[in-house]
Amino acid sequence: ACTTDPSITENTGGATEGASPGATEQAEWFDQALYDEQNEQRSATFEGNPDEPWLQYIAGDMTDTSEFASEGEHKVCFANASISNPWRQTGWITMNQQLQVLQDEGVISEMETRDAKDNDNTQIADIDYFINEGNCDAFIISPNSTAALTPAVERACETGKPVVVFDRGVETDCATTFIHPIGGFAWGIDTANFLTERLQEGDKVVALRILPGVDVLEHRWAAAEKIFAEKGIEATDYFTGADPTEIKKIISDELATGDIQGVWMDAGDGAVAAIEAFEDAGKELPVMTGEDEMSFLRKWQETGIDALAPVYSNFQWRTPLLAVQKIFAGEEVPAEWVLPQEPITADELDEWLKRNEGMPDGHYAKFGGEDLPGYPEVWQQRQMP
Amino acid sequence: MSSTWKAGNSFGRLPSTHIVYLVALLTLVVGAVLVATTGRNFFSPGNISSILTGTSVLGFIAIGQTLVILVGSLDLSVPYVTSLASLIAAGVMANSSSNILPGVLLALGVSAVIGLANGLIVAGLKVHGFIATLGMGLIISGYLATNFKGSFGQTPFAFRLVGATGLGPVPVSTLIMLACAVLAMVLLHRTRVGHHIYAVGGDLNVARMSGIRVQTPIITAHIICSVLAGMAGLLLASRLGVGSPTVGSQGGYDLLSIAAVVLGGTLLAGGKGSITGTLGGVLIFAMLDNIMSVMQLNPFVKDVVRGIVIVVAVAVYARRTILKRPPRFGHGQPEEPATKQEVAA
Amino acid sequence: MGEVTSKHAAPGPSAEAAGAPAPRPQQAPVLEVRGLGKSFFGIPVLQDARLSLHAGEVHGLVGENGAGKSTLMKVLAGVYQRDEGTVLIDGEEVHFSHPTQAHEAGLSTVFQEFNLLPDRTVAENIYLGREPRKGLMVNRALMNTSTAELLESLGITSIRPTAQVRSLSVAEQQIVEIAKAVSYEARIISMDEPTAALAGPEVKLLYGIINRLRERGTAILYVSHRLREIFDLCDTITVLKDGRIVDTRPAADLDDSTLVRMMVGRPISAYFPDKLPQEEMAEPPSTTPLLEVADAGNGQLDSISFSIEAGEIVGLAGLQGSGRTELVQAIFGAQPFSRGTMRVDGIEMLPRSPRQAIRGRIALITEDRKAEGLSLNLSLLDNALSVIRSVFPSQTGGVKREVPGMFSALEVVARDLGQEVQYLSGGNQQKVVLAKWLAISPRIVLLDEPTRGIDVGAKVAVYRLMRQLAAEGTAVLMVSSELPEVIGMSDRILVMRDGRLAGELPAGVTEERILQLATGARNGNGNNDGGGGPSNVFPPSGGNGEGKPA
Amino acid sequence: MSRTLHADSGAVLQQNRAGAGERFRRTLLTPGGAVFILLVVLLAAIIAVNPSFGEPESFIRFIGRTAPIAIAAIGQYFVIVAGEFDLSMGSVVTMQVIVAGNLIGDDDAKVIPVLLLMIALGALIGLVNGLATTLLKVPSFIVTLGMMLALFGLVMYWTGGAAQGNPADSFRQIGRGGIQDVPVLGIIPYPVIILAAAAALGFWLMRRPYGRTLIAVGDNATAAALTGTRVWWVRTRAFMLSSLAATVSGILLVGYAGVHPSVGRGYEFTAITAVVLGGVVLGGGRGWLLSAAAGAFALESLFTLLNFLGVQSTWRDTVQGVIIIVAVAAAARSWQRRRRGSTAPARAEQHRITATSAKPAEGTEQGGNGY
Ligand SMILES: Nc1ncnc2c1ncn2[C@@H]1O[C@H](COP(=O)(O)OP(=O)(O)OP(=O)(O)O)[C@@H](O)[C@H]1O
Ligand SMILES: Nc1ncnc2c1ncn2[C@@H]1O[C@H](COP(=O)(O)OP(=O)(O)OP(=O)(O)O)[C@@H](O)[C@H]1O
Ligand SMILES: [Mg+2]
Ligand SMILES: [Mg+2]
Repeated sequence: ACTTDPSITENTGGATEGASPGATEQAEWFDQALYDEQNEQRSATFEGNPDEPWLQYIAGDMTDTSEFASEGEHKVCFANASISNPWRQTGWITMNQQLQVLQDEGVISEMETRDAKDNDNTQIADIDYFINEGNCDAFIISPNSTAALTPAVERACETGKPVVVFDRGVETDCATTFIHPIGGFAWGIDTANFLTERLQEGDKVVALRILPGVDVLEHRWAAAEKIFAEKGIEATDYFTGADPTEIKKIISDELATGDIQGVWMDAGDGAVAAIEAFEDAGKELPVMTGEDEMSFLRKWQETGIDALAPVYSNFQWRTPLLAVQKIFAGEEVPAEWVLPQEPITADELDEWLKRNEGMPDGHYAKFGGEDLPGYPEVWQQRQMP
Repeated sequence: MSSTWKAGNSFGRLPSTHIVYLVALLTLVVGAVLVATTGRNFFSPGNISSILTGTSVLGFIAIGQTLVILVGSLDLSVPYVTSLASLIAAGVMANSSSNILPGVLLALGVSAVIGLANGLIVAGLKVHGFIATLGMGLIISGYLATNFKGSFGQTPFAFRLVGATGLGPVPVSTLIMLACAVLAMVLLHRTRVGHHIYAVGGDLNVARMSGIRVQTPIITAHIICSVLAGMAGLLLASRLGVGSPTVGSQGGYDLLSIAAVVLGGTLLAGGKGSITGTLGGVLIFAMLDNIMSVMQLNPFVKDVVRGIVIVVAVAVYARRTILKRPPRFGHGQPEEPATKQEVAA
Repeated sequence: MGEVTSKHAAPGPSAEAAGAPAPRPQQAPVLEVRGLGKSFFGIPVLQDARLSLHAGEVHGLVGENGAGKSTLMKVLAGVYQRDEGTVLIDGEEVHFSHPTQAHEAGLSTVFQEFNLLPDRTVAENIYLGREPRKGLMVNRALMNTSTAELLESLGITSIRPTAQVRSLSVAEQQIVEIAKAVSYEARIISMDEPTAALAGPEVKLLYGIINRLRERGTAILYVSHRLREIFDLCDTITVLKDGRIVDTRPAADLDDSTLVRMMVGRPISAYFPDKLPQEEMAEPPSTTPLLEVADAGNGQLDSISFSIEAGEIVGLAGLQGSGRTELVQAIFGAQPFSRGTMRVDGIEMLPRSPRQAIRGRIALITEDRKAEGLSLNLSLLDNALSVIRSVFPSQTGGVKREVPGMFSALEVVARDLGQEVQYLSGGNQQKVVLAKWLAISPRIVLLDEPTRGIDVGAKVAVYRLMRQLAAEGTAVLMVSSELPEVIGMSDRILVMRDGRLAGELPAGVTEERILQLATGARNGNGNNDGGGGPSNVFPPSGGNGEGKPA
Repeated sequence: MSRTLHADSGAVLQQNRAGAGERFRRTLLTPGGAVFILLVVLLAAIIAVNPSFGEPESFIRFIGRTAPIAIAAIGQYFVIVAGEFDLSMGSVVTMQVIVAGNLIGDDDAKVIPVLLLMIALGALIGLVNGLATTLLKVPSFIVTLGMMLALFGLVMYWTGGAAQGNPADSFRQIGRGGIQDVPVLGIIPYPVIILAAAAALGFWLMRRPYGRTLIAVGDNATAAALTGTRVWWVRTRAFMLSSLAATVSGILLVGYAGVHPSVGRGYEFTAITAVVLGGVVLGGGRGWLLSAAAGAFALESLFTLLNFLGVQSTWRDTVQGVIIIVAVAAAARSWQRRRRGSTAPARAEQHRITATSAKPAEGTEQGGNGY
């Protein structure tokens, strides 16, 4: 009995042209069309109630979901990439509280979750397990990587059940909806513009990045790098693995070779260590971009630096379950559900700090769960199943 | 000095491979019960297929790791070889089925060359396997991080079938892995180089004095280990459809494969152990993962369980390998020689 | 093991009868060594060594520890490369860079160190490195049958080819090792102290094997510190001293004392030193024995009762595997007694660990120097201080000051106290072991084969030390497989058999008497080995015992 | 000591050890000594590329920031020289960092109690590692691998992955602050002082009976057991020292870098690399504690040099890989040459050791430890 997963077909997957092995894909992250699109979306108007940004979206193609409309409770299967960093952990907590609401409302019976621990292969197996064994009424997938998960997501689509993809995309539009904030280019544009406005030609920016090869992160730097180059800002980038020890060493070494006017980060992790490196060296604090992570916001307030906190909207973790609710209600959902992604500026800083008082350092200010049950203890104590 | 007579109870007489499978059986029973409490069937085709899929990638690597450990070395570079092989395969194939063979050959060829380099560093330069392969892993990882950002290339449909096809609930990839295991067993037990692998791992000097060119088994084991890591890379390229520079390190296959080998009863110091045991170790890990996933354990708690199981399971038979002479007098529990006990650690 | 049946040619009762068929000097030598030189660290270990070996000849190679015997054998075997000189096999010059090449040229070696893999079978060990093949695969069946044939042809019936070497006794392992060397069908076999781990019956078996080989025309180069064997087996004897050949002579032309004089360069006046007068004690000697064991036992031992007075040297004899090592290890707490009582100086104590025994000032010189006695990578000083440091750390400083004196008194030869012990010769290593135990001023000293594999000079040093310890009021218990040594040194002799004390003998008994007790032979003619009479049991009783000047 | 062995009073006192200069030269030629040469070369290269690095203040800061890894290397040294591995080190660092972050908070009064708790936790983990290795007979590679997984999982589970925040400044000062206004240096960071103390303590400990016994156990555990050493306890203490060193590293890192779950990641491998770079032999019985610390400095200097040279940070792994292979291969070569007798240190005439018992041959025990 030969069993082949039926969805494996000749034409699935991305259309990457073959290149000889070892050829680099450097600089290929920059995509002018996407850049332009996201640049526009930064100023687009979002549909929906601004008090509930997790339900806002940019008007565009909508998916008709009337075929899924059905009464009663439904089982959702969630293939999560991992909860290996504070951003994902915060989102995961929010998602669980949202689940509670929907369970209480009788929309969702249960959500079965498999965590792939950052492993593509595991996540593929997880999705296959859900397809074979899960009795799922809907799939939620937060892909660990784009190309590798594409076939598995397609297989989930083949089941005819609704599929919600969020955070990172896949190279197929078979999903019922793909939920994500505007994106990395927008982040890069926001941050680079902020820095270049405040710096002069020839000033130096040190960019502290986490890992190579993650598209969401690579887009941020691709956009920022381009803008820095255009504006004549000297930018050096490092991969730090989000380890504050590394960050501090890098900044110390950079400060030993010359002054730094700006610091750019592709995530808030470790921003504090970067600032402290300046303090310890007795240097003037830089102009800086971080993230809406509490540690950075607090340090920002404390030091009074000139900074911006771009946001990779953490509240997007609520949206998939709400999308499932809409889908089973037969309401149409955006085919590509672009959520707002608004940086926190200096004048909003105090407000966001106040809203998140008592939250731990690894918490994200724009987590968007203030109206959910368990607020604020669950987030303060980071309770997760 | 000591004899094969072991502790008086019957448990103590079991060869360690049998104990591995007893532990596996225990895991299976406990798993079946636990899974049943969630209203699932542990033995449903989907679940079995899921478990077996979980064995194949780690299986390839652990088989190779067994050879390397038997010969008295270690291989910490496997995850990076796996990633590199997946990239080479996907890059060369470039979604064209006519390129499958060149892709496979080149991927395995490059893996073999890395294995050769590992072997030469260990056997020729006399660098401890831990350091040699840690270094080699770092070298490759730097290369990967610099030259590949994100996934790369694409494997064609025909090749992706390998990762997606199954005979009933048994994935083809698992069958290929088992075939490799059989080949490795034949190599170990039926060929000279296999005998020499045991000999060199058992005692390098004895092997040398017996006229064995000790470099050969060391290098052979390293090459095979790398090639099997390359096979794992091919399998991953087939399952993912693309090559990925991080797919090996994502799996943590270096330490996990060593743990599986030791869990399978092979001595970390070399010279004693078996592929069958290793397969048992891999199976235990796969079942454990499956059970914990079905139980929806918090991913962090999974690590805790995994860590504890590794130590406890190895402890079950590690104590037993202290060999004693049969007692001449008295029939009670033979007392352990105090010194040996202290030392054997 | 060691089932010796009458069909094997047992060695004759005396050296002359068995060991010396007429040499065949007319023939061309199979092996010839000329002007061979080898140095380590720039220090010559062998200089201008010359040697010739004929078919069917057993050629003894004797010399003190560190004389270079093992080095010569290793050069011949291709383990080391010679610095100068020529080696001819069948008149052709050979150069071996690896033992395999030596095997191919017809030369195989039983090395001094064990060379077996404990986790592999006997057959796998014997065919290691040259496993028979069928196609690409190893032919296991053939390997096992030919091993069985080989063992049988050597008269060994108790070892199964598929047995794991780990399951064999030390003596059996040594036999396997010898069988392995024989299996190369070599025309030249060199054996480096093959009997070091063997006692009575096994040695006899080895005699049988060597005689068979001799009949087959194999040339044998034989190294041993047991002069009795040398005279029993060898046709020709070469004496090495400080890396140089002193002389080569037919065995018939030599006797013990001449040989010893050639080896050490001086006559050994008193091989077994006389008892020293008891030193003055601070307190009057008490009447309680220093060590008293009553009805003690464990898994390996049963009904052990004996006592040793202060100032007494007691010998512990027995066959291989009779439990002598277990007994001293039990007293020392390494494999503790599980029943019975033990008193030290009248005070009850049953050590559960070496640490407790050491606290009671009991010392054990183990039988395996390298594996159990020394940290080879550490210095002389570190080794000497090791016991003090781990059990009486507070006394380290004081003892440290005494160490140079201690080494000086023991006549240790080394570069300096910082030298690593691995670079010392066997005898000097043994002295380091003694030094570390003397550092705790032991009251009871247990010695397990204290002279195994050390040369005549070092042996005498050990004997003198034992005497001196006794004179100071220490109780000494010495395990030895060399009966002359037991007889020559002991005030009383305990004999073990099968884990029990078979009896106690006074000083000055004959070897026959000891062996009767050790083997359980009922009377003079009841020897169950079928060898004939007790006089045929090895070692043959000979005059004043091994090495003692006639 | 037995009276038997009082030296004859007439014996000539000979030099039982080589002269100081000779011993120094010998030492530098061993792998454990060569790492100091490597370190000096690397530091010279850094100063050549960036002269300001050589200024006392930046140099002392460099030492300060390298202190945590050097201390970890010292801890790992104890375990490696006893013939074992400690892979749980990184997880212990992470755990301690997070414990400090979560339990101290802004409350200065909690600093001391939590500090004590952290030390107790460190000792406990070492104890568990040690006992599982020695009593359960599980290879330490596996025990500490299990500990690494379990501990990290436990900490992440407990904190939900993120720490509450940085602890009180008074606590962070340990790793971040220093004695101000020192002439020439400007500042002496506390980590430098703590490192110096740890190194001195470690050095002292290795000359104590415990240290010598530890090396003896690593060299030949059977022989050590038969000399009355409680092998299990000696080894277990080595694991405890390792975990305690990781604890101290953790305390310094909280100060230096702040609280984050990725602090300490990969520390075990970095520490092992440093130790091995310092010429300490995996498998036990050989190597110097200070060389292990020097190995850590060499490694950090290398990274700093790469930063200054503007080498792309992704190549750093590759360079590190090449360096450790080359260094260890060179060390192995030097061993082989010693074995073959073609190097001076091993070649030495042997003679009868003679001495009056008057003078201790102090320092000679370096012989065993020295290579
Ligand atoms: N591998 C080596 N490295 C350094 N020195 C060595 C080595 N092998 C032997 N020696 C030295 O060479 C000398 C001769 O040693 P060898 O082992 O040949 O002596 P031997 O006659 O066999 O002694 P024994 O009777 O103790 O076995 C000794 O001084 C020894 O220290
Ligand atoms: N029947 C046996 N089975 C397994 N091993 C044995 C047996 N007899 C002896 N041995 C091994 O051989 C070694 C010597 O045996 P044992 O210590 O009992 O003898 P001994 O009387 O002390 O002899 P020796 O001191 O000559 O070695 C021991 O280490 C033991 O492990
Ligand atoms: Mg010798
Ligand atoms: Mg014995």
